Amino acid sequence: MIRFEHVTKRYPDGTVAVDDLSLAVPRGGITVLVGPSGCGKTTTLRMVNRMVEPTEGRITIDDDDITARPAAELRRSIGYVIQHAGLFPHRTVLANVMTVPRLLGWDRPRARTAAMEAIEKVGLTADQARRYPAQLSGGQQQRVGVARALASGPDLVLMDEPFSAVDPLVRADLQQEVRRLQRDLGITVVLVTHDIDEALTLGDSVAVMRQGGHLAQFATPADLLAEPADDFVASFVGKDRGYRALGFADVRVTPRAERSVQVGEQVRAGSGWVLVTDGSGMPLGWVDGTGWGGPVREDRLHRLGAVASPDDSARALLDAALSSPSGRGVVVADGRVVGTVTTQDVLGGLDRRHSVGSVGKDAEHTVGSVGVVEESGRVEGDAP
Amino acid sequence: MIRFEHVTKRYPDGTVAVDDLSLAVPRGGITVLVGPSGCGKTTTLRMVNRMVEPTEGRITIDDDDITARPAAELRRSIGYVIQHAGLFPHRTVLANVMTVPRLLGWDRPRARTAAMEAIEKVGLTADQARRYPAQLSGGQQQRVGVARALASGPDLVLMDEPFSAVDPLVRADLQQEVRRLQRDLGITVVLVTHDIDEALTLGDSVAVMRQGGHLAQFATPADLLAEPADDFVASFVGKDRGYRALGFADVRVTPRAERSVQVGEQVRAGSGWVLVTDGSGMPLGWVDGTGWGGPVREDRLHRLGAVASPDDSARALLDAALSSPSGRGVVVADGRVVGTVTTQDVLGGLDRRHSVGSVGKDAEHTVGSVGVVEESGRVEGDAP
Amino acid sequence: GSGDDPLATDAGSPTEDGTATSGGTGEGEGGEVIVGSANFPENVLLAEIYAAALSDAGVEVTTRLNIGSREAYMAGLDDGSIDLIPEYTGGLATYLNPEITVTSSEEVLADAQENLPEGLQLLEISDAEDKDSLVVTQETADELGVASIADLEPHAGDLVLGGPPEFESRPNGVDGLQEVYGLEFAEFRSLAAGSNLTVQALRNGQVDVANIFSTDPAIEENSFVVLEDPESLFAAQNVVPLISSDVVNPAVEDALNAVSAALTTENLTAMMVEVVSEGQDPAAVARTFVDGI
Amino acid sequence: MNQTVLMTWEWLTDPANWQGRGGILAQSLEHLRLSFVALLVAALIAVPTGLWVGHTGRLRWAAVNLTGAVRAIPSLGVLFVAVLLLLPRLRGELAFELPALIVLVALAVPPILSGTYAGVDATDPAARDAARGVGMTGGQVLRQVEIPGALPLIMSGLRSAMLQIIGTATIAAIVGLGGLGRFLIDGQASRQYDQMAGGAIAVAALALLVDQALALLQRVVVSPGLSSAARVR
Amino acid sequence: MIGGVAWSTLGDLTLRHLYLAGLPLLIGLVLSVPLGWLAARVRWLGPPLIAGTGLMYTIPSLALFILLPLVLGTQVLSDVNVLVAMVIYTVALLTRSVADGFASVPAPVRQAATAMGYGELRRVGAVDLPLAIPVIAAGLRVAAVSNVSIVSIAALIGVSQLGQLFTDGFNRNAMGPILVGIVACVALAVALDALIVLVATLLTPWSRRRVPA
Ligand SMILES: Nc1ncnc2c1ncn2[C@@H]1O[C@H](COP(=O)(O)OP(=O)(O)OP(=O)(O)O)[C@@H](O)[C@H]1O
Ligand SMILES: Nc1ncnc2c1ncn2[C@@H]1O[C@H](COP(=O)(O)OP(=O)(O)OP(=O)(O)O)[C@@H](O)[C@H]1O
Ligand SMILES: [Mg+2]
Ligand SMILES: [Mg+2]
Repeated sequence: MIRFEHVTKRYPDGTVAVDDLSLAVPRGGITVLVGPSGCGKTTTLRMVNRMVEPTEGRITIDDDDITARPAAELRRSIGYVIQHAGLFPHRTVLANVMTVPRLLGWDRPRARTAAMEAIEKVGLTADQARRYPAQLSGGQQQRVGVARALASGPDLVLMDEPFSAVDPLVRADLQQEVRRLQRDLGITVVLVTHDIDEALTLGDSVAVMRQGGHLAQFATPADLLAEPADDFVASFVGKDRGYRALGFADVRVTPRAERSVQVGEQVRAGSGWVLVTDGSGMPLGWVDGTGWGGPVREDRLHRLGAVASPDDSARALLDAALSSPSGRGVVVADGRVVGTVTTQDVLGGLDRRHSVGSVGKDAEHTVGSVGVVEESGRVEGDAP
Repeated sequence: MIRFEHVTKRYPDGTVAVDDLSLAVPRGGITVLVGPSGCGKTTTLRMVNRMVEPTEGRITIDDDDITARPAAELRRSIGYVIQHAGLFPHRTVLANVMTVPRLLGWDRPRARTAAMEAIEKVGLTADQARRYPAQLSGGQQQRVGVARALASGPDLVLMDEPFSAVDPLVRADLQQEVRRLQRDLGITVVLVTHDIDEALTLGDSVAVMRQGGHLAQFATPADLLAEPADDFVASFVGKDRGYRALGFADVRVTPRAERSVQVGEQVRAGSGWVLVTDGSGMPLGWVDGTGWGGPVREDRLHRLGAVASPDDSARALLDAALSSPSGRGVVVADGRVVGTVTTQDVLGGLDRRHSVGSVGKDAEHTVGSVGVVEESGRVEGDAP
Repeated sequence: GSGDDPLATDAGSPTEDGTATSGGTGEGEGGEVIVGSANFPENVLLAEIYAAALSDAGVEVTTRLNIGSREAYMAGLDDGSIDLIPEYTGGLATYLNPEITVTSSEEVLADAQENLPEGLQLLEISDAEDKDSLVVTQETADELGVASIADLEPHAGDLVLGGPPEFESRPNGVDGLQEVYGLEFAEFRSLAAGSNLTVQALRNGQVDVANIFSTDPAIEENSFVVLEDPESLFAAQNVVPLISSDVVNPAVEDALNAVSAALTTENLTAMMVEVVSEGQDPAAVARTFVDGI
Repeated sequence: MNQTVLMTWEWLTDPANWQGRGGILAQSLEHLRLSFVALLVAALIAVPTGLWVGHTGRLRWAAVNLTGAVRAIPSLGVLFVAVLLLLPRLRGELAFELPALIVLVALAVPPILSGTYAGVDATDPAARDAARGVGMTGGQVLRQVEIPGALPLIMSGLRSAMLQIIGTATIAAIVGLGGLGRFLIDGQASRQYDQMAGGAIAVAALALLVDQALALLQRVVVSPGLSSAARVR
Repeated sequence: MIGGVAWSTLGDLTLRHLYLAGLPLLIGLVLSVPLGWLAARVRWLGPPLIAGTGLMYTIPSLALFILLPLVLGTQVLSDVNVLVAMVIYTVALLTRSVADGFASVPAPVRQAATAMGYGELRRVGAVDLPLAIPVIAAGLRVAAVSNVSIVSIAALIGVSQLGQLFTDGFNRNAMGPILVGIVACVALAVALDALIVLVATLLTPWSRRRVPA
């Protein structure tokens, strides 16, 4: 959809922010540009809607050169979300969101309807629509920023560190929201972040950039973890690479049946760790029947540990096993225990295909869940 | 050392920032207060040096009520470090660091010597000592903040989100620095953060606080991961609890000997994954000898994956195995390969004691490496 | 005293100023004299002449010029801000005694002397005369056929009178015109920025009748017509030094009397032409005059 | 001094001083008329200039230094120069009024100008960036984002200009114009302190009144989203 | 001579002007610091204090010059009247600046100072005041320029300074002295302004070099 062809940006002061970048951003899905501070992510993103004009090279969207249209017109057709939202403080939330529709010349009722729809989509209420940005929390403001970018129904939305100013819990919320919106609306999102975790969580494909505006690697998250192109990417991707790669690996592990008791029932001493459920089969915790026996009481319960569902990734299943006091991770479907898995079960499930380390590679075809990744994997670029 | 006895802080506008807190912060080591935004961490910390006066209750340091001395005098005896360092922009680094010694009435040469020592301790140069704060990077400024808190040699240093404004790489550096200083000087550090990872990395003991100024749990990091006191703590500690708990578990796994080749040597087809080292035994990568054979060339190398050392935690060893393309994690001592471990080796090493899930519990006695944790575990507090 | 004032400079320089706070200058300073002036050029010139003469006589002098109206500088004389000022007999007499009825030079002088407040005295009067007058432009005079103030009676209701603000409330100002000549002007335009403004306003037609001094060179320059004053509303106005008794001593008295003896309406008018029409520095003009005494 | 206070009070409360052609009411109206004309002219000069400087960022240096220098020009001197130059050239009331207006406009331009460009400057850069990013043209950015954003500072520039105008409009009385300055000038000439003090109080009161009115106007024209009060959640 | 004004006269008048405008600036500054500090520090006192001092600025200068002798019991032509009036205007302008200056001190810096064991007053002197200098200096610049302009009005009451050239020139229908006076006033204001900038720069060495070496 968006194609950078040997694009270079040199600022008037001589800084080369982007250096001979060639990159094809696939249609649909979320493409993330990630890299350390100052590596040229923002510059790259802003060249797409001509907030920055390239010094050399060419950028096309759907094979049309972006310089073919007046910049303002191009920008109206592309959603744009930035850090701190950049809302107009003197306008109500509704008026903010109506901006682009109005610029496009829609009449007031139509713009209003579109805006209200967008506001609802991002999870804000009609009451909040009447407020001014200053009367909202940071996370809500960021939602308004997203709504403003979506109101006129663009195919393409650019986001520049949209979540970095909100606190971690809100951020996780917003990430999910953007993921959901992208799926529901079938739009293409290009997102800039310096947070590799965010990139791996959100991106269908991830472009890792390096100081000086070089593209270091363009790949799926699984590939980045499994096969970082060089030391820079490997260290940028960070520690726990192997463990995190499990997140992109799905294993078919059949949970073993697990005997369970209910509160009040007897546990015999020497029966080891016993799972406790309620009447409906919902897991409550474990009791340690190693050296103790008797009727199960609430205060005897140990915490469950993380709970996984049967089609969770290897990562979730492994963590369930690791965090369970019994060493057996509880697998739950529809709120009811379906069995437990051990670490061996999970890792064995992986081992059946080649080796653990190449999980990412093998899993490649199962990733990019939505949106066909037209040109993922390593593409023409300046990666070594 | 510091004891909160039923301390409550109600601000004039009625906000209850801290609610009936009872907590004994042990002497020595780093105690971390962690919790979501607005839960009262800062308020708790500031009551220690009387920047905030409690509404109810009593705080003692070494059994002396802190209200026994004039506030300014008390404060001079306690180091204090905050986000953005709060340096005096109008004073040079040296003058900044000399502040407390001068307030204590030390003469200029003595204050200067002490300040220069503190500046060196935090890794800054004499040249940097002459500059103004604005002429330093964010990370260096934060170091100055630490030096300023240490200059007069206090037993107790309070830190309020000291690293949250610096970028992740610098932050990791600073964390190590603080850890080292605390050990070298044998001081007590009380540190506030909202980042649970930081809390778990740095803390000898961690107090998790909850909205409304309640203490949710006070425990070692291993305990927090293994036995979160309630759902709030469990969700705050976050996902991958089981996996992260492995970070506090040390296993004795004997690496298996691993055959290795050097670049240029022959690999036979069908020999599976083969480790490649240089002449000195330093690991370079893996070659896939499953369906291929021939002389090993650089461009045939697959990346190593994470590398562990023999006395790393179970987490590091497991990750080495998981991230290795061969499924065998490379273990290196003094830069030379000593062998490899598989996931089974690591998890098996754990399994030998009870079960994986109780790692945290068993490991308790091996944690809190420095400073005797006088009263860790769940203490008198309002945790359920 | 002025000795502490870093900005007080020696006597003799023309426009320098004395100290801010010297209370009763005469006593403390052994004869320093502060010469004040009203805020019109002729008075400034006269003050400079007094200052030059005193300075020649070896008296220490400072000047405070452009103080304002008589009401203003009389307060200054009273509280010791100034010691000496060039006065006009008629104006002073009327100020001191609004009920005055006499108009001849001698009577006026006697009346003024009688009503002088304690501590002030008048030295010898000069022949130089400069009285208030009402003037109109030549065109107005021709059009209305007026030559005297009394002739204005039928036209006053259509005319705008201009002059300094104090003219409006003085007994021999607007009120006097009404009482003595029965003139009720359409408007009084209060022009506070000095006689030049009044002259300009008259010339330019913003006012029809103007109160200016009889020695003002502008009268001749613009061919203004000075209206006669048959009822002697404007009393005789001889220039006279009004001085605080504290600073009077033979040297001072001799110097000022010598000035009064030398001053005439003619040479005063001539000097005014130099100052106002030719734009010369009043201090320089004063110096030349005093040197010629 | 006590006596002056008493006399001033009497002067101020004497209905005779309020009515008629030269009364406080009439002079207040005249004062206001002159002041508003001056403010309007100054705003017509300064606001567009300030918007241009703020929007383009060009000639900022010149604007800063020029406004500083203009502030330093003494009003009395300008008044006299203007009178000397204009009185012979103009007829009627305008001959007095124009010099006074020149003084007042010169006085009012710097605060309005600097308020305006500072206001445009103070617009949240993120909002300005977003405005361009959603496809606004330069003019649309100015009209829809920068001007509304600058309004609080433009208004405070206007208010501080108006305070100075009203205070300084008193010197119009020196050249024979009406307004509350009459009480000061005439009072000074005849040493009527009650009238002077009364006039001064009237000027201060008028200034306050107008300032409050402008504050009210500010509340109406400035978006509630920009006032700090809105921040309370 | 320049424009019909003797150089010595111009010099004297300029010095007088400087004295009448500059001394009150210093006194006003000294008075505004505690007032501004109170306004910034005591929450309920801030708005009325700033509004109150600001109100004084609305009193016409001519009235103040003439009425002050009645209040102070000074001589009508005394410089004190002008000096006091100018102090009042200076305080009227500066109190807000000083309050803004104190408010501009970053809270973390102030808290760090307190946490380090500074007493309130000592902290104000050692930390708050130096950091408020840029904002206070900005206010002082406005006050200086405004003082120079207002002082010239005192020519109407016979207190001599550069404004005397205006009345003098006007009375004699001579443009020269007026223009000389205006230029001298502007020059004096610009010089005072530059002096304040210079002193402020000297007093804030930390704000000069920002670029890390
Ligand atoms: N307008 C500009 N003029 C000159 N240099 C610029 C300009 N904008 C950015 N740069 C420089 O270009 C480089 C890339 O900047 P860019 O903002 O694209 O980086 P980034 O990856 O978005 O960084 P960050 O994570 O800090 O936002 C940096 O070195 C930056 O300093
Ligand atoms: N001076 C104050 N007056 C009134 N309420 C206050 C004051 N300071 C803090 N609070 C409130 O007290 C509660 C606890 O504040 P505190 O600053 O201790 O939280 P925190 O845990 O440090 O939060 P953060 O992570 O955001 O720094 C919050 O609700 C806060 O709004
Ligand atoms: Mg960026
Ligand atoms: Mg805090």
